Amino acid sequence: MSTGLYTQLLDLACGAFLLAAVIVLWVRELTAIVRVFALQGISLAALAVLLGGHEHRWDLVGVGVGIGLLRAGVLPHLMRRALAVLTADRQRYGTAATETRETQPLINVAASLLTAALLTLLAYAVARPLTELHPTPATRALPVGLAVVLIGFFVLVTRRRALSQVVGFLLLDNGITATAFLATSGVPLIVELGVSFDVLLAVLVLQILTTRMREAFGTTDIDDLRELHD
Amino acid sequence: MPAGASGDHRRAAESDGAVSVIPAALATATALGGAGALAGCSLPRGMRIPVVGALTAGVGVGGGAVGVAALGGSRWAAALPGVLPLAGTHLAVDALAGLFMAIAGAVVAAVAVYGIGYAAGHGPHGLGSRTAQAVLPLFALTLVLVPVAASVSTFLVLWELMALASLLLVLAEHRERASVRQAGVWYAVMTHLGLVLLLIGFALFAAQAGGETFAALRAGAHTVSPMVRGLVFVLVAAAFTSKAGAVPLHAWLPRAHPEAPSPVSALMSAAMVNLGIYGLVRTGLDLLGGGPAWWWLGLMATGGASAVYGILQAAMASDLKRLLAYSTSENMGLVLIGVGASGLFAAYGDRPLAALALAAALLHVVNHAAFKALLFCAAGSVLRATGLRDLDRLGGLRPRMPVTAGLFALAALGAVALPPGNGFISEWLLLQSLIHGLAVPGVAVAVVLPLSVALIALSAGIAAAVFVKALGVGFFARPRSEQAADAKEAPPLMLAGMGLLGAGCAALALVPGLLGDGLDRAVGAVGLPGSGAVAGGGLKVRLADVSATLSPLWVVAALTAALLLAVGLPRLYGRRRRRANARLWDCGGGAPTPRMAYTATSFAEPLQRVFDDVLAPEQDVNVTPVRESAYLVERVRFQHRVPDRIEHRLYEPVLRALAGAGQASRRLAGGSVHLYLGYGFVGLVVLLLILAVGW
Amino acid sequence: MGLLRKIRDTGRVAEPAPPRPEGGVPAKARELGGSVQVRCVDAGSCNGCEIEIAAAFNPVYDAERYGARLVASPRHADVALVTGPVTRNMAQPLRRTVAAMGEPRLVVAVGDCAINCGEFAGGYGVEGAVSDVVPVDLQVPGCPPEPAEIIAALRRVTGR
Amino acid sequence: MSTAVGYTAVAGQIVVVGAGAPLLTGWMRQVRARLEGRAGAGVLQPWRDARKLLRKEPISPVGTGPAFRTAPALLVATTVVAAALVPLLSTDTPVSGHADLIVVVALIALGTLVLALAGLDTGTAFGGMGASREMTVAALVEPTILLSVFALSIPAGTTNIPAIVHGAVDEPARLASPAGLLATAALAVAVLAETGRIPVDNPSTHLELTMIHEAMVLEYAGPDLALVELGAQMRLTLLLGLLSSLFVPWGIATSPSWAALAVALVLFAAKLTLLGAVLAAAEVFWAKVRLFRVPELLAGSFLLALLAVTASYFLSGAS
Repeated sequence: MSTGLYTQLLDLACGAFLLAAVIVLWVRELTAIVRVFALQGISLAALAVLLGGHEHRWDLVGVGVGIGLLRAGVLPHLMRRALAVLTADRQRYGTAATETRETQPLINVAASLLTAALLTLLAYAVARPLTELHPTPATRALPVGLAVVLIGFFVLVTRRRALSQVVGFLLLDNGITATAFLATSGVPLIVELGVSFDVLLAVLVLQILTTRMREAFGTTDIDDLRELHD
Repeated sequence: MPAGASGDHRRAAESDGAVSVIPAALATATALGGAGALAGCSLPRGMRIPVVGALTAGVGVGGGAVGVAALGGSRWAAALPGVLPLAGTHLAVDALAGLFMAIAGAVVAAVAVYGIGYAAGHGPHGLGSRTAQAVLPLFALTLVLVPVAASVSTFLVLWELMALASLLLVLAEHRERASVRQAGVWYAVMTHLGLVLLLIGFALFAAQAGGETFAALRAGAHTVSPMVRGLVFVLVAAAFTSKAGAVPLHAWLPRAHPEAPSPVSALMSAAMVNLGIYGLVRTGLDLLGGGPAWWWLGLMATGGASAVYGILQAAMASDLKRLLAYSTSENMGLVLIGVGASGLFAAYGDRPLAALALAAALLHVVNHAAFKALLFCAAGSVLRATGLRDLDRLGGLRPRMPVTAGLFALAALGAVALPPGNGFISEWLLLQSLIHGLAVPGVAVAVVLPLSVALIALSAGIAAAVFVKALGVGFFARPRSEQAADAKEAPPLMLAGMGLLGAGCAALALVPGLLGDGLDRAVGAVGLPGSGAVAGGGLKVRLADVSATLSPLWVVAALTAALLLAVGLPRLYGRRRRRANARLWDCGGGAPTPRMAYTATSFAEPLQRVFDDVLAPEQDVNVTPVRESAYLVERVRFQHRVPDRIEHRLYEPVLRALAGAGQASRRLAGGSVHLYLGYGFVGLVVLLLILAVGW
Repeated sequence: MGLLRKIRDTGRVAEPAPPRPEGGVPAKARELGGSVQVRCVDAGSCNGCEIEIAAAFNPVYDAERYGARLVASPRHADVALVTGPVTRNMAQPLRRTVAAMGEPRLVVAVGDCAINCGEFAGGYGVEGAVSDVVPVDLQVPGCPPEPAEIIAALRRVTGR
Repeated sequence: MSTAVGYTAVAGQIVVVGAGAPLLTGWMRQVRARLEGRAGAGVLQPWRDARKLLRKEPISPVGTGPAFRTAPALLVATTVVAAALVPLLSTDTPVSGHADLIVVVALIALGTLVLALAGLDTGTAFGGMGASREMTVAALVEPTILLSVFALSIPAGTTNIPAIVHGAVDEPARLASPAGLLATAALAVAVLAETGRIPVDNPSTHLELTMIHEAMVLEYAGPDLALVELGAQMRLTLLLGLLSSLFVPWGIATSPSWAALAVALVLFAAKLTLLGAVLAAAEVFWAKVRLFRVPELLAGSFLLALLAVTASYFLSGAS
């Protein structure tokens, strides 16, 4: 693979990766958010495979494929199932729409998009010294990973639905993984496996929590958790 | 009296041997200003206004001549040791000073002509009064003279004279409206706070640099420690940006400009605020010789905030002159972005780009002066004809005041920064300098420049909405009040003054190249290489690996040709039917009344909703039910206000704290003489203690 | 994706165009040359005719294929489709609507009520038929007229 | 010889945009009609409409002045000048040195502004409403457009459109980069907003309260209306053409030869036909968003543009 083409493809994968995070902020429909998240998983996998292919590290390619399966396959599937359970339950009361849409985030969509713009700039500014240490096409894309971490955190902070919180958490994790790939050309296999396992566990826990919440409050608006305080 | 005093020393100035017209023109301007002040004091009312107006116009012409000469390449400097006690007076004219003098002179001359017509129609008070007419020439004179100052003391004296003169003029109509007095208090307090900051900053600078003339400061600047330089810049920049009306120290501007008589508003908005920019460029880039990036980033942030916040407030304003005042804030913000970018590029070592950014900023100062003076004068004509500033009650002025409306439209075209207006040219240049700035390495640059471009674009977009509102609601459609319906066109002298300004706008829009060399020299005066960006009939940006061109004249010609095409071609084809007049389509109901038309407030409503989070409008609905039943409504009162939020959040706490401190200090004053003497004694002892410990 | 499948499955629903209606193009309409903008005026109708007019512009009848288009303002319109007996409150607005249209302009009275007040003839709130208020160029009888008949009238105006 | 070709190219651009605009609109309506199961009025219908409107009687509503009267011609004029400047057929024209992309954007904004003033000049409620909304949308579109311009001009080192297009033809990789794609997406949203298409505005609505653009022109009749409609159609054609020139620049003549010009003409028509069909099809699937959701859309496109700038600077461009 020629360097030029490699750089192009890497940039493209990074662009898609970042764009997916932005679109998560943009759309309200939870099913669409899950779909976009799956796309982000694919671009992350592509990133890993590209890096591995370029440096002839086949374990990295393996990790990439694994990540692809987990983040574009398993996790979205789990989330979709959770969503399906939610809507099936709610269909009876005719309030399915309110439960499957992020209707009223704490910060409105336009403002969160502008915030995301600033966060991206911040990520670029912060990552600049790191990039200059060792400028390769991969490290040059480092800010993208960092930006996704920040955006994921932002989603976690501002969204109300438990499921979008899960997505926020996963964005955060995707961002960390991407940063690791880009900065060091991949974490050791065993660490990646451990992290992925943790993530899976976390999602399962959150799913259980969501189900419990729904049973307790009839909604997954996490603002209702405040009631626990009383 | 300054006029007489410098008259005595005219010979001292000439003896410096300058062969240019500068000293002569300066002396003439000063003499005319003094004569104008005397005439304003002494002449009877009938003669006072035309004589003072003519003399003031002379001041403007004289100052403008100096400016043009300086832009043409002449330089002049003189020291008049006897004029001011202690320090003496130092004067110098270079191209940078010349540019601002030329602007001030041109604006003063045109506005003075306009002012004759304006003041004549007023009662015994206001602009026609003895005080106002005596102060007006002095104000004009200080506007022209401030850039000539070449030492700290001279500068500060002229600066303060200018502030005092403008304050008196702002207060001219204080008998007619209580709000004038309030505006005067705000203006007085803020301008003097600015003076204090300037005083501290310059005193510090002069002490460290070892001399108070500008030459000494320039020479000694590099010996000053970076921390002190930074402190000096912050202090001075705070004062100068406040004078320029930049957020957050803008609070005086939207009060003082609308409440002043319109010619004075025009002078303040088109000439006085510029001097804030002048001071900033002079001190920051020239005397201090540039500085680290954070100075300029701060300046750009201030500029960006002013640009967007100012134009948003303008979009919400329904008072025509308040709208124009906020638009001044916006334009000065744009200029500050340019000045900041220039300093930033210089800090990173890209001097040609720095020159380009500064040229763009200075060109915008020129353009802004031209269209803003015209806008304020046109607003003044409207005010004089209708007594109204409230856009919600104006309307229908186009057929009643066609010349004023046309000139307002011309100026508004400049203000919206679209071709073929003059504002577009400078904003284009500014955008070019920012877009090409990415070649400068540095994270700060890469983050700040795109944001600056976005802010400029947003402010330009909203500016378009603002001036569509001002023109469309204020001048078009049908009158919304009796006063507007009875409006008459302004008298010829006012139209003449406005016509001069309009010609200036058109010239700047069509052949900005006329300014080219002068602009380069002005940029060169702060030690940057001339950019040659503005030359001939077009604008060229040609740096190491970038280029872009714009020829305004061609754009206008092409637009005209296309317009003829668009009008002509359909006529060739279409069967010529006579144009029919019909009533407005009213959906079949009765004829729509002016009350149904969109007002300025309703026009701005969508924008207000979009920027809800920034503007935080206040709404209040009071429903009064009839006595018998809570369900029957007798009256609904709806109140809507868009307060200046920065003022609300920033100034009110400070004012409250000050008031609290005042209350507390009152407690100290118990009325007992012993107590007061005791304070004095304690103070003395403490002072001695400090001295004893310190030395 | 559901919509895409639906579009593919449904295909074309517009019925084949019937032959040109009889009766020539009115003299005034010759200049229009295959383009007619239509403004509907409900002068007091029971809304039966409105439903049929709406049907005439649906995909099945598709009046637009003959060059007719509904517009929002009488200034843009060439033809006023007037329905219902003209009530007292609507007489003046109807006159104004027609006056607001630029020349050449046509008025088409749609439905029996518009032609001769139909069921509502002599009602206390009825001013009269459309032709009593504004000059009428074409008439579409029926209570309500079928979409095909409305289209036939419009086709006579567009000449297509 | 070369200047003759250049001037022909400019004239050709103007004629193509002027004469092709109604055809493009007709084509888009036809595509839409087919997707809705209709037969459609034919591609030529907008030309028939224009011909009829030109023959009709011009009307000046009482109380309106020169602003109302001249706005349609000015709208068309600004678009014509912009059409001359954008390299739709050839990058090698004698006029391209006089102005750049910023001027084109500003000329289009000028057209919007002129029409908004005309809307206010009528003094009707709808005219004011349309003007107010149009200016709001226009103000919010501006940052997106200029940032996209910024992003595009970074690799080219200039805002001159022929130079940008030329660079893209020489170096196609520039277009497939994240910066290029993001800028395309951002500019596409901005174009939809500027031309008043779904999801920002519905050009075929009859409901005054939902109108943006249409509300301003409710008072126009006859030849004035023909110019207004032609102007709107030309703007759509021009902006789609600009999009295609910037992002699918292949085929545009880069040298002064008659053959290249002919090829460019054919390819331009093909590109626009395709773009128009895509847009029309997309409009079948989309709904108009609520007016106060439009800022969301524009904030999104602004973000895309900003990302494009940062991407082109950080990823591959500067370092």
